[in-house]
Amino acid sequence: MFSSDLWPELSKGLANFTPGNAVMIAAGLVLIALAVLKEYEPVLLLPIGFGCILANIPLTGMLDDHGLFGVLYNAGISNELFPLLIFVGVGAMIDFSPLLSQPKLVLLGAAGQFGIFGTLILATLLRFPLNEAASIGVIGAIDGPTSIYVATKLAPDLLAPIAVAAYSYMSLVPIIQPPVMKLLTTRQERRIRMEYAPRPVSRRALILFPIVVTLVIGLLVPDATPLISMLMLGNLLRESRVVERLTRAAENEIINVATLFLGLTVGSTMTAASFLRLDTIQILILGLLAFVLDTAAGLLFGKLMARVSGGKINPLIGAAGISAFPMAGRLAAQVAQDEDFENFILMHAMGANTAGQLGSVMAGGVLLALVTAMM
Amino acid sequence: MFSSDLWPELSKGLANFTPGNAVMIAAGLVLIALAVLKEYEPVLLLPIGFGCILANIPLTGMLDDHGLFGVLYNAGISNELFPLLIFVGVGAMIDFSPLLSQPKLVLLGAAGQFGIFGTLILATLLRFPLNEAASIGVIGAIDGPTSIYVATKLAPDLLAPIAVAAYSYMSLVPIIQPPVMKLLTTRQERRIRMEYAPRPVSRRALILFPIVVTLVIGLLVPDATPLISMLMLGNLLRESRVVERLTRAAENEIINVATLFLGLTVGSTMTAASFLRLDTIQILILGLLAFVLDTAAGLLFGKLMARVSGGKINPLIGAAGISAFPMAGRLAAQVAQDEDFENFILMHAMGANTAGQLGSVMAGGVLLALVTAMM
Amino acid sequence: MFSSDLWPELSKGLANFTPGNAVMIAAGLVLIALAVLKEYEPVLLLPIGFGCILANIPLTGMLDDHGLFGVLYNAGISNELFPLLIFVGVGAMIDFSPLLSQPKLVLLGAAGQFGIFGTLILATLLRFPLNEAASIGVIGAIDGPTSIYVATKLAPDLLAPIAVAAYSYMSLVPIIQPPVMKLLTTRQERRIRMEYAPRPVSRRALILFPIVVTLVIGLLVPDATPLISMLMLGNLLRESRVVERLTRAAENEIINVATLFLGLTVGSTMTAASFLRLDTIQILILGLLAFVLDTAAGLLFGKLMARVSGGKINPLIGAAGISAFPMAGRLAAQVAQDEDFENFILMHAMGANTAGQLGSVMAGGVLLALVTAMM
Amino acid sequence: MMGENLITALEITVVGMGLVFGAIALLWGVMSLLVRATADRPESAPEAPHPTGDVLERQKRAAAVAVAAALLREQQAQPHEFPVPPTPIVSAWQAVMRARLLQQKGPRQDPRR
Amino acid sequence: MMGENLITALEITVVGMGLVFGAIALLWGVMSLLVRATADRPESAPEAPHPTGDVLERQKRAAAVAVAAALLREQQAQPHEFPVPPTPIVSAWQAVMRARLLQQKGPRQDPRR
Amino acid sequence: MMGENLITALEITVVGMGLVFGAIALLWGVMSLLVRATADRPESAPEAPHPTGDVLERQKRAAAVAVAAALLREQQAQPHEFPVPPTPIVSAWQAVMRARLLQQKGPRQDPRR
Ligand code: NA
Ligand code: NA
Ligand code: NA
Repeated sequence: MFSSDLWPELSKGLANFTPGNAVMIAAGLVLIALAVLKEYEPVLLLPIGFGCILANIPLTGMLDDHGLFGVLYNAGISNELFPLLIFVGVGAMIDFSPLLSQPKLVLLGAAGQFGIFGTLILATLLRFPLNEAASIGVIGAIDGPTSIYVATKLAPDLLAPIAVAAYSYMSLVPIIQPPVMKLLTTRQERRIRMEYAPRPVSRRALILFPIVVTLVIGLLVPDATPLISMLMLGNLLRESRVVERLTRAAENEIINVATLFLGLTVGSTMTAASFLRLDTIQILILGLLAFVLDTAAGLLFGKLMARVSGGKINPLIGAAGISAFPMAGRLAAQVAQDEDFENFILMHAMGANTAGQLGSVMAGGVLLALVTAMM
Repeated sequence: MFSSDLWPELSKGLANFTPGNAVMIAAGLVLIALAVLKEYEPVLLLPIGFGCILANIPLTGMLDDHGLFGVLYNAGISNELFPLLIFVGVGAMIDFSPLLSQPKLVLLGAAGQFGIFGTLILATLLRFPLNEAASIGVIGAIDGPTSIYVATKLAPDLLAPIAVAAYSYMSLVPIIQPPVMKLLTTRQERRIRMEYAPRPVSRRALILFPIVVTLVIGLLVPDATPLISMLMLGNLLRESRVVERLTRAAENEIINVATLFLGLTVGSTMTAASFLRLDTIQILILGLLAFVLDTAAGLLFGKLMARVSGGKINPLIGAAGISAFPMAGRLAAQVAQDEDFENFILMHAMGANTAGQLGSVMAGGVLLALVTAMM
Repeated sequence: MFSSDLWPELSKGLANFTPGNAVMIAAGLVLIALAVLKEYEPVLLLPIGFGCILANIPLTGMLDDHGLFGVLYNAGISNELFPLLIFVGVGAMIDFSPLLSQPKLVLLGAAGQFGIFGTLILATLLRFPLNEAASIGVIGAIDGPTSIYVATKLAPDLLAPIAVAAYSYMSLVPIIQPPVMKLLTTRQERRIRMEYAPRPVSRRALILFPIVVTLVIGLLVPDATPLISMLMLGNLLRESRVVERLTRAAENEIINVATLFLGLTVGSTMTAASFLRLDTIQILILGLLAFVLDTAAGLLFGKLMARVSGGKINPLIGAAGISAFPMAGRLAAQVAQDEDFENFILMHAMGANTAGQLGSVMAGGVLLALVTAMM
Repeated sequence: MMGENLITALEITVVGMGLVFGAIALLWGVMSLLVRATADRPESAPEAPHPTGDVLERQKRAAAVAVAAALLREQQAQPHEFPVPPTPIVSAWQAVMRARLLQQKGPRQDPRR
Repeated sequence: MMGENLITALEITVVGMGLVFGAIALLWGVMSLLVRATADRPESAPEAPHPTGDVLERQKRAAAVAVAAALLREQQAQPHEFPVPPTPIVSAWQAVMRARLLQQKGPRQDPRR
Repeated sequence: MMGENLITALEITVVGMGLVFGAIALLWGVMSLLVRATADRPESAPEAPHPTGDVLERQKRAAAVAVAAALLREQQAQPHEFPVPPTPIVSAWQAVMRARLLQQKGPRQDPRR
């Protein structure tokens, strides 16, 4: 009796293993390899990859409602707690003074969001329903927490491919952006030097900034308020300089733990059943297009500003308006320096980059509001 | 179709904004200003103020059951988790050796609780029902977590004004107490010097103290046990000196995160609808009276001890028995030194101050037990 | 009316205090004394002891579903979150290179699990039902999180005595093991010196190891996957060296907070009603036997390997295969050095010890699978 | 209703203050006992072993490190205004923060000015 | 269905980009106002008190400690490739991690080799 | 009932120990493979670039800082009793705590005595 009954029980793991599981485990290994060997966004890709592997080992019970991933999903993904906590930490690490000293650069943060809407249109052409198309579009926010926040609200079933696309392509920004930059700008434009004589920014302005942004955006775009307010809360903790304990907690304990749990849990949604679909491939392609469209729109708007300002603005900083903070900012400066070793536009690029961070959250909220109103 | 339908959706934030919201946002700004400009209890007033602002931006969904503040409220306020965790951290930062070396000072920690009961009487006169009157009285514990714990149990609707009163006035102790001190003591009394020849306190006594206090108070006042035991747990971690990891976690990670979340969530209960009521103004006035009554009772008992001891006790340390640890202790020492630069009574004042911390928790528990029994 | 009604309310704590409570409080004090005076596993025994004291103070409400311990139990024990989080931290602190450089030592990690099954048989003889007998047997895993994980799944009512036995005896390993070592090995065997010419272990091997172990064990023993995968996740974070933030979070914030909460909550299950039973005494005795059986099996297998290898292996390292990481490894090396001051077998003992850690988790998962299939 | 509540409130005050004083008085007794019962006996000094060369070396290094750490801590913390006894009362974060208030007159100055 | 969705998507794009640009433009105005309104007045310098001997001593020690701390930080952080202005943009952890990618060609070298 | 359970327990023991040994043996094979397959090839040394002046300076400072950090760490950790190989086994906190037990005879001394 014993051995005959027992064998199915003992081999249940292997017996339920599908080729799809094998493919997804390979995908998880690729993400881990990108994280470890290339150091591409390792704090996210490594947990996502590991979570993906675990989700594709059969019958572990970890995905059940009372299993580890079920518990974490309910604790921090379905209620959007983890992305919001991550934003508190990110806010505590952002310095808005380059932006405040050159306020006009904030416009670049609007242009760099076109990819969101362009991708929405493309996804609609591929017959995705509106809520899914919008969630795919928000990959173009090029900001992990924003993408996860909006996707969880509009199309939680697509969370896995959207999050994977967002973080993977974000880590590939130094590979994706330069060709677009070279294509859309002339050598002469890339060599434009920008004066750096910033208006001094007082401590009072830095403290008031997060409060004012919260109020303005909060009243205009209520759907963006949770995201923008947590980003601004972190920044207020930082700039106030009177709550060092809380700032430290935000930029260490809170963000680290939330990032680890978010990564694992997002990875755990990458089951073969939900991920190995035609949709996923379409989403991955659309996500890449979103990055390209964002970059192109940012660069074209940069060229417009260069023209309007009479050649005082280097259009490359437009590419930093896509968000992907702070990578895109550093990349734009690097590309400018590659053309002309003495051309330093880092401060301008970082200003545009933080503007892109603000613009991304706003655009995510606007999209959420419009789609919710339409449905 | 589109634009006509859309406008109400887009302007919903502004359309639902009320004058009450504006008033409360102004209140939130005042709390933040106190935190940042005056550094009055910034780790609490800043998150409370920010939470208040967010609660008064319409239609953000953050107050919903699945919104950020709903989640945090259920995770740590309604079950009193956050105040208890804060107490673990506070306990890990308290040194009871000044009290243990002069045990009689503990009596001052009883006298300094009269404000709780005096305010209860006054609130009853203002026709507050018993549970609300008691919650208002517990502002006189002059200890944030105790006030929040008791108010959540007895009258959760009044949590916002009670917490705001508790923390705001606590930050104003150096302004509230000195006039009362000058009024109730003579210059000669304030100049009394106190011998400092403390009995040496062994490590064993320091370790046994939190355990013994937990047992004694726990058996006598079960309702005070959660609060007192968490305070004593933190202290035991500290004094045992064998669990440095846990002590560090208690006085950093645990208290910082709990404080940030507690502050935000308490602030988020300050909606215009619940805060802009006659009750709130009455509570704010009663809370101030609670502080004054506490201080007066402590001073009068201090004068009694001065008389009984034959002039060996400076009555000012009675004002440190109100709790408000460790501010009130330092303030009493400062006032004594202001009269006579060579008069150092800091150790005695800190002994009375830690006694006040114990007395506050006990009085909170006693009040909870009595009111529960009466209702 | 007042005083007659009030007295029962005020004395309710003392009135409900039972002799059983007194006994359990004494037990809690003993655990704290072991922690503080002897530094036996203080990070666990101190919170367990304190939780035990609190659970035996009547009518505090802390054990209720909405009391502190109810909240913590539901948040991290009933869903096994805390043991799993602890394993992430432990994994981040384990170095598997001694094992990887001498792979054959891994066999000792299998032998050292015999105590689990031997104790299961003994418990069955004492008429414990199968699920309870298995939970008692898993004390022989000699690994806290594994014992708690399996006991919570199979027999949550026995959690308290099982956890207490596991952690207490683990802290007593330096007292329990040496007599067994001396009894089962000859002086000559204990003096065997082992060459230390380890194969160099590349960084790639160290990174691949946790992934490969997760896949192999995960597919073969799905019930062990949650435990082994979290251990391996921690180790992957550590060995990848690209996510220092997450490693730091795992080995500090996450493990410290989970340990404190786990200890307190486990201690809080030690109520007089559930702990003062004949079962408990039987469990404590069986648990001790589990440790002895594990050690004996490990030593005997060590002797076999010594024989087979032609005297190149010191059988003492077999005693390190029981788990109790890293204590048992250090103890084996110490005992060898006591016989011959120049005999250094620490690296071999640590290899066997980490093998024991792996073996314990595996055996726990196998037991869980078999018992679940049988029931 | 209010009259009844007032009576109850007065009762609570009397009983409550009585209980608080009673419990505190009990604590006084317990503390006195505790301190007396655990007082160190004076003959315990000779137990400390003489430091050997190796230990001395380690102590020296430890001292050097401690000095560095203390300097670092000092720079981060506020200067102490009171003569502080060896026991570290001041470790509480609130102490540091609240203590600043005592020193300060008027609104906080912007450090950049 | 798709056609209808496409029209909706186009509408969302037009309205959405309009709103984003509108809100950002508003922010531009607010930021300009903010910076101008809070600009430091030049006469604030004389408020700084002259350092006394004690303060000087403390400053010296603070400076020494700051140097040590800076050295430590520098060793932990990546070397800066860009001329970085006084405001610490680079504090973001992502900055450090992502910046490495820019410097790197080919797969990561095993440091043990 | 007990007899039946006992038979089940014996079956579980036989099957369970068999499975544990089987899985561990499999792991042995996998580990051997893993170590062999990833062994470093010897020709990788010349890849390291020669340090330039600037790098040397940075290395010097890094070394100074590392020494300071090591001293600090040493003072915090327990002294090692065993000859410890380069790989840091001892990093586990439990190791440190449990290791103390081995060194200790009798109850812990109060450090104040
Ligand atoms: Na964007
Ligand atoms: Na008080
Ligand atoms: Na074991």
